[in-house]
Amino acid sequence: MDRMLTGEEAIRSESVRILESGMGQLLQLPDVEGFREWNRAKSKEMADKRMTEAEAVRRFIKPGDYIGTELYGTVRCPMSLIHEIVRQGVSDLRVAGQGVLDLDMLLAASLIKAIDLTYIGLEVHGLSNCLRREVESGRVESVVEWSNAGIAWRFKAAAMGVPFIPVRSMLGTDTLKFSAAKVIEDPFTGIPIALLPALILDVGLIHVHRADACGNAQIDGISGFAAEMARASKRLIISTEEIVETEVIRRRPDRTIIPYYLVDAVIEAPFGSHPGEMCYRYARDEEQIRGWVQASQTPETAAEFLDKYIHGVTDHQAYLDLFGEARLEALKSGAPGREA
Amino acid sequence: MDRMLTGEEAIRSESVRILESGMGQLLQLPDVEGFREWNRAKSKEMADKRMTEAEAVRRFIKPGDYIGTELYGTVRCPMSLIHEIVRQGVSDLRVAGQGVLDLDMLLAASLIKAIDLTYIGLEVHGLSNCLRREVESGRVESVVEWSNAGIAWRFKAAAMGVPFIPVRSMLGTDTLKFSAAKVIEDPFTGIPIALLPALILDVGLIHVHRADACGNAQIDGISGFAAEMARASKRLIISTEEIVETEVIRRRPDRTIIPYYLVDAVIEAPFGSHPGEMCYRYARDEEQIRGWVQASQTPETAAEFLDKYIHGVTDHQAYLDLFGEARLEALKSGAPGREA
Amino acid sequence: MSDQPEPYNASELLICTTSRLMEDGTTAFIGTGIPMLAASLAQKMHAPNLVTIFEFGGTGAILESLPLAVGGGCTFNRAIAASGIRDIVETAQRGFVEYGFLGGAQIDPYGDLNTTVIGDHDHPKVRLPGSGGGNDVGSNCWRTIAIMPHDRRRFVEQVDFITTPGYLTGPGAREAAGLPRGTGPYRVVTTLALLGYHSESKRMQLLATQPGVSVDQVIESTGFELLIPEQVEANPAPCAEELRILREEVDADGLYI
Amino acid sequence: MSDQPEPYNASELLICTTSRLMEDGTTAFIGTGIPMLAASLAQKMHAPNLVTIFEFGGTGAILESLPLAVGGGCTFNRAIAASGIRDIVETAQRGFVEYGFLGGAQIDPYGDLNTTVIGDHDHPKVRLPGSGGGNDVGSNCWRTIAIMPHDRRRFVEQVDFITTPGYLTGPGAREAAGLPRGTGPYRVVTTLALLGYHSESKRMQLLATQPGVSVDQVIESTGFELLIPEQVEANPAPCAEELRILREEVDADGLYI
Repeated sequence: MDRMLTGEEAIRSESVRILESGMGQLLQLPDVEGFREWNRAKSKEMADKRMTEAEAVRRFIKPGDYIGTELYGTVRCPMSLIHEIVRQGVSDLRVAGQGVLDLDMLLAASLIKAIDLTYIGLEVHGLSNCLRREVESGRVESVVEWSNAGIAWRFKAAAMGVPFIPVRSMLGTDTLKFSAAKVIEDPFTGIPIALLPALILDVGLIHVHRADACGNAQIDGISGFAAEMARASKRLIISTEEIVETEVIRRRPDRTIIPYYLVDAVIEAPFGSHPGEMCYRYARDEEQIRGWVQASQTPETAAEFLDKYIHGVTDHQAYLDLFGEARLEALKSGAPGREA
Repeated sequence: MDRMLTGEEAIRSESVRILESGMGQLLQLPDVEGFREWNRAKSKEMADKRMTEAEAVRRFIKPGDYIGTELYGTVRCPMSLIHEIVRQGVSDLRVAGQGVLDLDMLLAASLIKAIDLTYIGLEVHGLSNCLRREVESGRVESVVEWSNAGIAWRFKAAAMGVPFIPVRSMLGTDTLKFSAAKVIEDPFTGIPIALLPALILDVGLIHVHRADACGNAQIDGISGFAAEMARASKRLIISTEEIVETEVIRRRPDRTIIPYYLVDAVIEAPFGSHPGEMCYRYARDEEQIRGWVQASQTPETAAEFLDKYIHGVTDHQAYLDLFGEARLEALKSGAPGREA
Repeated sequence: MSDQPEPYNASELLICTTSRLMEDGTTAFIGTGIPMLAASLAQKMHAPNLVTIFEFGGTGAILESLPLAVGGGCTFNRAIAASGIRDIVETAQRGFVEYGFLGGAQIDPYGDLNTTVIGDHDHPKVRLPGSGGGNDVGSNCWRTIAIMPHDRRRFVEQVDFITTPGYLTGPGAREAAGLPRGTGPYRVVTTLALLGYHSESKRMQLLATQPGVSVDQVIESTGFELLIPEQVEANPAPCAEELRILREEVDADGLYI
Repeated sequence: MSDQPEPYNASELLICTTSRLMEDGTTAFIGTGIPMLAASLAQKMHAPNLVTIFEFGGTGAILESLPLAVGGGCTFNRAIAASGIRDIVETAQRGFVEYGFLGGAQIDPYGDLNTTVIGDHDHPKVRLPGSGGGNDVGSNCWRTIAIMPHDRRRFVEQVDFITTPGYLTGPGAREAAGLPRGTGPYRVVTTLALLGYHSESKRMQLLATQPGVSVDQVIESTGFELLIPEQVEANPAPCAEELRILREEVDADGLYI
């Protein structure tokens, strides 16, 4: 009965207490009104948005932008776009991570200034040396802490068009203390609830199984936080294993996770997640990943790796050519297909 | 700049103002802790849960329960379950509506005591006479107002396991004043935000395209608010056009909207949405709907209708027999199928 | 073709007037009935890139047949996405939906709409259906367009219940309530007139009369003081091409017209 | 078969000890590595109805191969549902997930875990990966099980940073912070011992020693005062059947063991 009495008291009260405010920096303001204006101005035309990685990065990502990648570890990560950002050296980026190889590359190239961080590491291969170097040296100026779901929920708040979302993660911890979340007393039941501020991205990067030229995109298997992040991005760059006719989308509209009007650029990028995996399409290239794990251990070897695989090639196709048909085919046969 | 200064002020403050509290009754408490305990105790076994409508209603719906149906108007509405509730005369129900034929039948049978109401009417056929009679007479004791999305969001809050969800609908209106929502000053930006309390159902009723015997369920086409309501229900009764092998589910896990562990009963109910439609399966039976629109005009004719189509038949199959194969086949051919 | 304008009924007039308000290349939140027919007509006349958004999940459908229910199969026929109600309303909430269409039993000078009760809420004279998606549309779409029969019982000084927000009590009231900035009522389409709102006072004003209707008739059929600008346009009648498409293509089965 | 117990390595010991904690017919939030192997082993040994839940969307997969990534295809191999991260963590948040498995660089007597920094947050000596899903699991699952190498640098009186909540500062602290009632750390599986928490004080206590390990060894390897009950069990060694399944079926390719 106790808790419900507290609820009754809460109902009669005229304010709710803020129990705690995280002291982490709010790297991007939850400006839902500005986001509305932006979304209103976006073209709603079903135009052909196909372009190269180079054009998309040049047109849509500026130094200092707040960007995000959608992925699950090394899986379905937009690596061909990440490579191009490194190639063009877009600097002073602020990022949301969850990240494995993607953010590691950006860190290796010293392109990141601030991080809303949940996890940056190499999964089974251990700590990220690049994260260590960039953060411990102070080159990354601001690190704000969140949980994995916390970042996804923050995207969801932006996707909903509201400035915050209530959750029960992060309470009582230093993770909250070093975040920009707030804790209030729930006005209905009296229990403490964490409010996470909406996270609106300047640019979102998502790799998908198939999309049409306008950006209507579908993903097979688990969908991570693609739906939320797509809807939280002011500009959205989609790379896709395959471009399909719009009619393919129209036959299965219930498979569409990202409608075209969210999308600014569509890049055809087979093996776009390499060396990570893409379910039903290809397995991860463990040899290449181990290569990076080794190379990332010192700044010098990391730079050599970037020189060889990014700066040394002009584009994604040239990158793939470094590996050759046979190896790529082997990765394909390593992934179980999808039964009809 | 003004608004962001307000935001800065908000950041420094130690409480947030409650700007308004709806004076509608909270028909069901947003007891997220009790809901957690309930969900913990639910069996996680992949057991065969097939049963008849009669058994499901008898076992899982008690007088006074708070129930909800998922649907879009007359579309994909769990009518065979509604008929059985009327047949068994489960009384004093509290309901969430959005409702067309479903809630109309329960109102016609005077089984409803309180409503969290967003829309009860007959769509193109106009006002609900049953709603008018039951509410204007005071037989429905409490009517609390919400918007359509408001109810879906309230389910979403319950599905998230949090006591409320922030939205920008309902502000400034009598809809809010006669709801149980609250308005607070957002602690991040200072703008007013409506908080809708989580809505946890005692029993949810959802009709789907296919499910296995354990309750893993898939829906084709739009999915309304099925995902949210399924996750907001303490007990969940699924009726399905078709029972499939679990292997069918396992081949396309990304199509599953309702995982089995949410489900208490699975009822095989072909034409379970009749006289409403089921996309890709059958069209709506406009003749029968017009029959109800006519019959519902007076208590006497409404009672005759219930006698004929509900009390006069033993179960859903006997109900379908009233219409005959030919008519049902015609409804099937009236719905465009789904291309492979 | 004769010089005589083709005859049309009240529904056809409302549909054609509404249709002309729908711009190409923008998004519209579509309810069943008149908005659906107007959108279909607009797509075939001047707005092939009008993106239709239906409350229960259909986006970008090709409007080949007409639904009798808000979630009918035609609302996502060959659509580019079929999701659910939250996805749709959240899309509106974050500013993606330009137009929303509404109806109501009562409307006041600020465009506030009542679809909840006539009389007192707890002891109503007439219990109406409730908000439905109306409040969500009126709160979150940029520009809302009401479609109403025009008489003094419906156009009232004060609605019995504000179900869906117009400009509420006047200038600044929406923003003060927390509703998204820059949103609000835009037009009212009736059988007698096309109406808008004064940019400062936010009160309803006459923009154009429907064919054969006088300004006085509009004033007399309105239960509150209507702003009458110096210039009142005469709304052109539905043209032959609009009526042909409407009757032969949009609603060939005569479900609505 | 000889009477000599079969030899096994540290990973195999951790996997088998963890596996035995997994009850049949319940749900477990599974990370890559040891929890995944333990779940697969449990399904084959005593818990065929253990429902595996992976953070990025896989529910009820048949664990036929082992993932190197948290969202690898095998995490939803023949699963009953493949959704996304919010659906999974919200499922935990509303109480559906019984067990969660965690690791960390440091753990304190109340089971609080650090995976964020060694040293000061803003000027760290070692920057660790961050919370990942750890905080979500530790906040929302009913019973969390930590799996750790056992030494004094890891078992510390005070962690440098509470990434993931254990019992925080002691009895009542989780509830006061607003964390779901009745949740908290349940077991710690190490190479030296199986540990639990005192029901009143919420401090870590020894439950059983691993084969060949003495109570004193455990005490010496722990950087804080460990509660030692009257009765300390001896944890049985991995049995031949467990090791056979682990080596021949669960991780036939030797990815982890």
